[in-house]
This record gives sequence, structure tokens and C-alpha cells, in this order.
Amino acid sequence: MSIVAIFVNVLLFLLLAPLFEGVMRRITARVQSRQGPPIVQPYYDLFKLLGKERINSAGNWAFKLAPLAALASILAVVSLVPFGSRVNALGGRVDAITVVYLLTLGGVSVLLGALASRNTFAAIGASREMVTMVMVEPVLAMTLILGAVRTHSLGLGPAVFSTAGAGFSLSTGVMLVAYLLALQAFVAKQPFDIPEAEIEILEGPFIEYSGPDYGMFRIYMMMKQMFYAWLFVAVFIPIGRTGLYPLNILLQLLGTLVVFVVIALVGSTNPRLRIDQAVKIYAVLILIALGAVGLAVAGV
Amino acid sequence: MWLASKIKQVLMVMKPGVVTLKYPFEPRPAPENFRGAPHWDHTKCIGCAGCAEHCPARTIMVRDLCQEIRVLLYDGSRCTYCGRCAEVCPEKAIVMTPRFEQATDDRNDITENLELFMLTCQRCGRCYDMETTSAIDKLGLTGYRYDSLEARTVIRKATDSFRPKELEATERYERPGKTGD
Amino acid sequence: MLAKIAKKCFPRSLWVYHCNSGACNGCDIEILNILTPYYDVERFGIKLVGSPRHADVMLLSGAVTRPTLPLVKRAFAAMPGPKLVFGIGSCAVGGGCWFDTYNVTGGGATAVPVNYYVPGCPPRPEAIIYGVALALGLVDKKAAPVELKQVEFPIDVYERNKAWEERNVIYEVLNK
Amino acid sequence: MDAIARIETGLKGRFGADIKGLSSPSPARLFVDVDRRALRASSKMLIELGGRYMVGIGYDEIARNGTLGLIHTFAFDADHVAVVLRTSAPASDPTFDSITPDIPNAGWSEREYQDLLGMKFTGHPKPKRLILADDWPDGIYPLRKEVPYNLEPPAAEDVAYRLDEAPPGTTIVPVGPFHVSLHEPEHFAVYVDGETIKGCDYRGFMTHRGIEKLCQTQVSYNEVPFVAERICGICGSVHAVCYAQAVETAAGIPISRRAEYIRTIMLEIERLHSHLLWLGIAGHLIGFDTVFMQAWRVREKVMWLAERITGNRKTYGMVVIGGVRRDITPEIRAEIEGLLATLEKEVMVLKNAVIGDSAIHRRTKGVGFLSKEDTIRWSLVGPVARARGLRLDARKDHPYAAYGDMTFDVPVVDSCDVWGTLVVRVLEIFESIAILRQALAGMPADGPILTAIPEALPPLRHAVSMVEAPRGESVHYVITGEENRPERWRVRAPTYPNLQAVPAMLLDNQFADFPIILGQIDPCFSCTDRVAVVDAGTGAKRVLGRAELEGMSRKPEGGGSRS
Repeated sequence: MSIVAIFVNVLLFLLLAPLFEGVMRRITARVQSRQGPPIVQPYYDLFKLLGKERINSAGNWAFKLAPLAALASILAVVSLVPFGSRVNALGGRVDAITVVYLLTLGGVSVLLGALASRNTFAAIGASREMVTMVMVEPVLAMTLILGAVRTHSLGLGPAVFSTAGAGFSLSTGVMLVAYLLALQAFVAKQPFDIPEAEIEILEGPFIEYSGPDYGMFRIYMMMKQMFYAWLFVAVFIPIGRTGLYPLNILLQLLGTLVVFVVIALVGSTNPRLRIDQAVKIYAVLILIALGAVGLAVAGV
Repeated sequence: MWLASKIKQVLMVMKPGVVTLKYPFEPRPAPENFRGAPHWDHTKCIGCAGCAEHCPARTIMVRDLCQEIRVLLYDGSRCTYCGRCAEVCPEKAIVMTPRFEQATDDRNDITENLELFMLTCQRCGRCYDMETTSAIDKLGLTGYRYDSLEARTVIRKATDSFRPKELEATERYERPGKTGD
Repeated sequence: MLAKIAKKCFPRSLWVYHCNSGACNGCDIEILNILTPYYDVERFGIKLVGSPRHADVMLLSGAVTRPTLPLVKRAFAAMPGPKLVFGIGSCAVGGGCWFDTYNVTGGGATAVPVNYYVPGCPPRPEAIIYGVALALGLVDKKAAPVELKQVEFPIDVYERNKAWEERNVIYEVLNK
Repeated sequence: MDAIARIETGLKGRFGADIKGLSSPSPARLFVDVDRRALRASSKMLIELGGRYMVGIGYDEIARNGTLGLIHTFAFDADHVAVVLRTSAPASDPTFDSITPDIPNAGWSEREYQDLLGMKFTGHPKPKRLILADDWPDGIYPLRKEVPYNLEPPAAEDVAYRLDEAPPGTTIVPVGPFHVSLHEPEHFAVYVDGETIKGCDYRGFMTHRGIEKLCQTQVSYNEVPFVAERICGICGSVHAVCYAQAVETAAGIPISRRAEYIRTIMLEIERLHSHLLWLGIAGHLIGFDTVFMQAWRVREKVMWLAERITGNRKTYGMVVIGGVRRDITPEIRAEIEGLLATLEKEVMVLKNAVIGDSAIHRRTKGVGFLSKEDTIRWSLVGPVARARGLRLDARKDHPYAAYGDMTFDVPVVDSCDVWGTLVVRVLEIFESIAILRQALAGMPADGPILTAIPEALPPLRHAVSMVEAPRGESVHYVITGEENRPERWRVRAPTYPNLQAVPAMLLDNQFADFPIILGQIDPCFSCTDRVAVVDAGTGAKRVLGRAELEGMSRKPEGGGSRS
């Protein structure tokens, strides 16, 4: 049964990620008092991108490999994750650190692609992506470490569902605040979508990619968003703990939807920050996260 | 404080609600004195080429095929819809229609080709800049205005100053199909 | 099968790349205007993108000036796969008031093959949306060439062959 | 009159012999003909007397007396006077000594006439090509009379524009011709060290369309306003009004008071939609798309109103020489008043949302700093100058149309950065609404709106006229000519001086702020199509070829870019 769970995970994430992106674009449009695209618009975009011609302008193997590596890493993360609070076959064999490692691999492949495309804008985008990764991944890692510390096991299931396992406490509260503030940076949405700043450096790292390659990067970004939104619901909000597996999935998807609505609202009412301002805010986030882990170690 | 101003902003923008117009599915006509595509009323036009003289984009071309026929070609591709021709026309034959949906994939769709019968000119004096010379005096077979309809450029030279080679290029003039009804 | 789906999805998600090759930016403002709340072309799935690599449609506005001619050609070549070109505004359609000055090479057609023309100076946002709808096949073309004659001339003046000139004596008089 | 007397005595005192003629056709204008030897000294003296450099004009009089004329215009804003310094040089050796070392703003005018008329300026710091395309063969000067207007010379061999050398340790970021934030084909080579901008070189002129040559050879007097309107898509009727006023003062055609009021109303409606447009673009440039959408939603009503009044959303086509083409009927007047009421409420909502938002403060305060002294040295105009403590407004300093009897105050802020320009522009929207209300109330009820032009305008009359465009002061210079066509028509848009200062504003800012710093002057390149260069300080010499200019777009299949 837990082998099937892997496929359920992958299929659900692959199918629903564009839907959530469509919901977000719709909400941003409504905030801007316009009708906005149909909800299924990201699906059209992805299929159109898959049908387009691929211009291999940088001509080296890294340029061709990067989108595949990014997609592979996020698919790996998604297949491991205990979706619907059921640890599947793969989930049992890995622990929290693997998830953090795979997510960073995704970021690194974006960097690889940007630097391989030898374009000045991509280079600036890559440097910003590096800064964001270095400053923001630790907050994710500390969320999982907090879970591990509280449930005394690095296993994926207990680390993720630590609140359900060990109940709500002050450290989880502090971590909740840190995660909420960092959510916009995880998801790379408006106040922090600096690496992909559409205005200054024209889609940053992805400037050179066209057709299917760019489609793969888009689906990678969408699934990463959905993963982070789901992680927030899984770690901090103890819904979807009922025995019924499909019911859990449904509840957690609803939770993810609510998180997406919040992201969209915050995203559409903030200007983009500069990378140096963002670095100051990330530093504060890391401190809060460290504080939370400290509290957890002190057993509070 | 930051959160409060954000929530206030979200509420503020939600007040007007969705204002998108359903345009292609619901018509959005232009106001009545809108300067859309100009239209020549061939029953009123007396072929004085005043509009051709005063078009800033020089898109109106006049050519005399022979003593009796003057062809006026309006090439809409460069027209800037300023309404100058409608204002200058002594006969008020040009009207700025409120048509603005002129999108097309072939540039010949936005042209107007008028064939004017000049033989019945009675020197009534109503045509443009009558005090200097009348349109018919300038009309000699060599034609005072010989713009190249093919190259769509206003040349402002009389025929006699043309080299024969240029004249051949303008031989392939096809008459418009339907009679003015 | 995937190709068929992709072809069906192409008109529903056109990503637009704006190329201003010497325009007075009246048309550029109207191009931005169709993204704003009252007209909002995002409901047709149209999005403004920054790089020619991601674009499907090149919105050409402005008479192609001498320095921008090679650059427009390069931008067009840098666009992948099935691509369209829209000429927006009188400058892109035919070159505008200055179509033949020393620094202007004429309309958009001198640089790239233009698929759809949207005349106007500047065209109303509705006219641009009408052009897009025409490309998407939602509406049919309203513009048509107008050809009128004041009178059906009795003799056919246009038989410009040798025989006609001998018959018609007035040409000898004038051709001396 | 005392100002003109003071300037005259000053000039006569120092350059008695060299001054060939002094004439003052109206209390606000002084024409000085001076020998070219004393050009630099007299320009320097006019600046010291408190003048502000406006624009330089070159014109070709070879047919008439074998000389090339050069004119420099100065504005004395406090005394409401404009001084025109005229000189000429024989066509055989058209050299003048450059006034750019003392007046940096004149650098562009001189380089322009180096390109277009073949004049030479000794001592010019940067005599590079300015207007013409890179592949334009040397030796052909388009503004000369014997060169036909539609000449298309074959391309000279692939000569690449030599950009400045980059400061050491910086990479070149080509903000290329088709950049999303630019909306217009201009090329900025920004020298970036990490994220901070160290310098910038700018190669413009991709929107140069030879309008001045066209209007001197092909288009007659009353058509030029329709071409002038299409110089810039946002401040179109500013150019038309400025041109019409220049010709009317040159030829001495009085226009009716009602026509002046209608021109004022159209100018203010244009300022409304232009400022709202800029507010949206500024929001778009700092990534705040909701401000962009909301500002343009509010602006749309102004565009619909303009469409009902004039028949076109943007190119109003109202202004011809001698008055206005369409009248403001009572029902249009009611519509304008209705619009002003709704606009005031909506813009108040926008103002509170934008000015109160701390996130916008973070992105605009302290960004694009330029001190007040530099602003005076570069003689900047418009909201950029008013945001740096300079009270400069052509509507107050050189009143034209019906601005004489309008009471409004000029918002001045001295925060010297992008935030200042944002506040100034928002306050100016409310000022425009107030002016519109006064204009509607004070408009004479009847009277002709168009006075007939006499048979032919007297040739060879000079006139300069200034209009306050939404971006700053726009200057037109007209010399009337024969065959119903102006002999020479010079357009200087407000972005012309402002753009020269952009590289100075960019120094030591973040690259992410490049669009908003450039955006604060609300550049209208099609108005300006000029070039600005910053002295990027020291730096090894590194010549960049044409490929770098097109960093944005590359050939497919292994084209590979050279960064």
C-alpha cells in the first residue's frame, strides 16, 4: 500500500501545483480589480511551452542538464514526503536531512543553469539566488530539526508531524512565526521574488531557457511552492490526522489552498525588496529560528 | 502597523471590485465625433487634391490616368487619423467615421481607391486654392500630380519631368471593379 | 499527441514580447494599457514577458529606425518556435508620418514578416484587443478595401496597347 | 525691463566690440547677436548673471549668406526673461569654441550639430557621435539644405559605437534596447561591481526619426502641429502648443482668449493623465504591480474624457496655428467637472495608499540622490528639480496661454531623491485639478476659437517659446521660412537635460534600483533621443564591439553570448 502512496504523492503534486498557481494568479488579479486569467491557465502555459522549439543558445551540457536536475530533485522530495500523514515506502528509509539536501539540490541546479547560460542577467540572477538559498534554507532545516529534537527522532514522519506528535509548545510557536515570515521567501513571491525579478533582470536565471526547458523550470517552481505551503500545514497545523487516508489528503490540500490565498494577498500588496534589504530580514529570521531550536533543546 | 496598512490597502482596492469590460464579446463603440478611418464620398469629391496636399503623413496620392480620369488612392497604412483631410476638403466629401476596429492581416484592406471623372469641370471655382490656379488648368494630360500608386509615395512632380522608365512602372493600373452606386 | 495538445494550447496562452523600434511610445502605453483592469488581456492568457526566449508573439511598435533594424531582426531570430508578429500603430504598419526620412527604414514589414497589423495612432486598446481576437479567431475581419468609380466611362481608356494610341489622335498632339 | 537692461549693460560692458546687435521684440525676450570669438565668454557671463542654459540650435544659411548659424538660449527664471545668443560661422570653416566646459548641459547640443550640420567645437570634452546611426557614413550632414530628406546612404563598414571604458573590477550589464523597464529602444551599459552601480554609458538615438528635417522640407505650417504631437506619445499636445506659440509670436498672430483657455485646459488634462501614468509606472518599476493597476484604472477615465472632447485618446489634434480646432461645449464642460470630482476622491485614496506605505518608503527613500548644487549645475527641469529644492515652473516663470491669471502653488520638496519626485508629482495632480476648475470658471463665454492666418507668414523671424510639460520645461525654437513651411524648427524636450544627470544619480546605487532611478525623471526617449555619458572615472581601456550592444538577443544554435 505504501508503494502506491508514492505515486499518489507524485501525481497529486504534479497535477495540483499548476492549479494552485492559477488560484494565486486569480487572487492577485482580483486584488488589482481585474478579471484575471482562468484558473487552468498555468496548464495552458505549460503545454504550450512543451510544444515550443528549444533554442540551445549556450550549447554546453550543463545548460541542457540543469532543468532536468531541478525537476528530478523536486520530484524526489515530493515522492518522499509523508503526504496525508502516512509515511510511504520510500519515506521510511530516509530522514529529514535528505529532504533538506534534495531541496538545496534543486536550488543548485537552477544556479548551474543560470551560470551555464553565460548571460550577464542570468549571472546576477544566479548571485541573488545563491544569497537567498544560503540565507533561507537554514530556516527550513531548523523547522525539521526542531521537529526532530522534540520527537527525539530524525525520521521523516515524526520530524514533520512534530506538533501532532509532541503537542504545541513555545518553541513551535516561535518557529511558526519564523516560518510564516520566511514563507514568502521560500515561495519566491513578491516581496522576496528577487532572483526572478521580472523588471530588472528579466526572469533572472531563466532568461536563456525557452520551450520545454523553461516549462520544466516553471513546473519545478510551482511544485516547490506547493511543497512549502503543504509543509507549513503539515508541521504547524494538526489537521489531516484522521485515520482515513483520502480524508487526510483532502484536509491538507484545503490547508494548502488557504496558505496559497495568504501568500497571494501578501504578494500583491508589497513592492519587491532589494537583495541587501532582504538579506537583513533573512538574518533576523535565522536568529528567530535558532531561538526556537534553542528553546526546543531546553525542552520548553 | 505594517500589517494594518496592508490590510487597509487590500480592502481599499477591493471596493471598486472587478471592472474588466467584456470587450470583444460586448461592443464598445467609439464616441460620435471620434476620429476613426476617413471615408471619401465619391459623389461629392471634385478631385481637387486639397486633402493630398495637406496630409501630414502623405498617405493620399493623386494620379491622372488621362484627360478625363483622375485616380485618388488613400493608403491607410500610414494614416495617423488626425482629421486634417476632412477639415480641408472644400466639398466636405471626407468624413472621419468612428470605425476603429481596423485590424487586418493584409495592408490593402485599409485603402480607398477613388476614380473621379474630371471632364465635366465647369471652373465653378469651389475647388481648393482656386485663386492661384484651378484644378483643371493644372490637369493637362501630363498631369500636375503624378504620385506613384505602386510605390505608395507622394512625388509632387508633373509627368513631363518623369523619365520614361518611371512611367512604365505605373502602367499596371487595374480599374476598380464595381461602379459607384 | 502532446504536439496536438500543445498546438491547441498555443492560442490560449500567448506570451508577448514588446519591441519598440523607434515609436513615440503612444502605442507602448496602449500596449501596457490593455493589461490594466478595464481591458485586462490576461483573461485570454496573454502575459508580458521580458526575454525573447520565452515569447510567442512579438509586439512591434514604431517605425523601424536605422539603428534598430538589425536589433529587431536579432530579437525576432531569438524567439523560439511557433511565433507571431503584431504591428501595432501606424508607425509599425506603414512607417507613420516619417516613413521615408533619412533615419527611418519604413514600417515593421521592412524588418520582420508581420502577421497582423493594428492601425491607429495610437490604436484604441479595444482596437488592439480586436487585433488579438482576430488572431485568436474569436472575431472576423471588418476592414475591406473600398473601390469606387464616379462613372462607368463609355470608351475603355485602359487598353494601353499600340492600336489604342494610333486610334486616339490626341496622344500624337501631346507627345511631341 | 530692469532685468533686460541689466543684462544689456553687462554684455555691452565686457564685449562692446563683438556685439553686433541687441533687440528685444517683447518684454520677456532679448536677442543678442555676437561674434563667434566672444561666444564662450558671453555664455559664461550669462550663466554668472543667473541664467539657466536651455538649448542650442544650429541652422544652415549657406544658400543665403554662406554661413552656419548657431544659437544658444538662456532662461532667467526669476526675472521671467529668455535671452537668445546668436552667432554664425562661414560654411568653409564652421568651428566654434565649445561652451561645454563651463556649461555641462550644452554638451549634447554641440555634439548634435557636430553630427547633423558638420560644425566643429574646439575643447569639447567628448566629441563622440550622438544622433546618427553607427553605420551612417561620415561627411553627410542631414540638416544641411542640399541633402534630400529621404536620403538613405549605404551603411559604412560595421563600425561599432565605442562605449566608454568600464571602471576596473566592474562587469558590463547591457540594459539592452528592448528591456521591459525601458519601453523604448535605448541602450545603457551599466558598469556593475557586484550589485552596486559604478558608472553607466548610454547610447541612445534609436528613436531619432528626422522630424526636424521632415518639417523643414515636406510638411507645411499647419500640418507641423500634427507631426509635433506625435514626437511623444504622452506629452503630445505640449509640443503642439509650444510650436504653435513659437510660430504665433514669430509671425505676430494674436489668438483669441478663449482659444488660450482651451489650450490651457488640454495641457492640464494631459498633465493629469501623464502624472497618473508615471505613478503607475513607478509602482511597476519597484515591483508593486497593484499600484500600477490601480493608478491606471483611475487614469482610464481621463483618457475616455479626452476621447470624447478631442476624438482621440492621446493625440488630441486640437492645436493649429491661430487657435484651436474644437470647442469646449457646455455638456463637455459638465463632464469635465464631474470627472474632476471623482478623480479627486480616487487620487486621494491612491495618495494615502502610496505615501503612507512603509514598504515603498524603503524602496524609494535615499535612492537616486543628487544634490541641489548638482541639479543647478546640470540645469535640470521639472519635478526632478522641484524634488531637489528648486522652484522651477515655466507656468509661473514664463507664463503662456491662460496661465497668467491662474493661481496655483508649485509643490517643492528638498529630499533630493526618488521619494521627492513621487511626492511632487502626486501633489501636482491636485494642483492640476485646481487649475482646471479655475480655467473652466474663467473661460470667456464666447469668442472665436480660431483666427484666420494672413496670406503668408513673414519669413526669417526668430522666436523661442517654453511650455511646462509634465516632465519639465519643453523649449521650441522656430525660424519662419517661405513656401508655407518653417525654415528651422528645434524641439528640446524636458528629458533632454534630465537624462544627462541620470548617470550621476546612478552612482553607488544598487543595480536593482536602476529602473526606478531612471524612471524618476519619467524618461521620454522619443522626445529626447539624446545621449548621456558619465565620466566613469579611471579604468583600463576595453573596447566593446557591436555584439555587446545586443546582449539581450542572440543568434540561436550555439550563438553564445559574450558577457
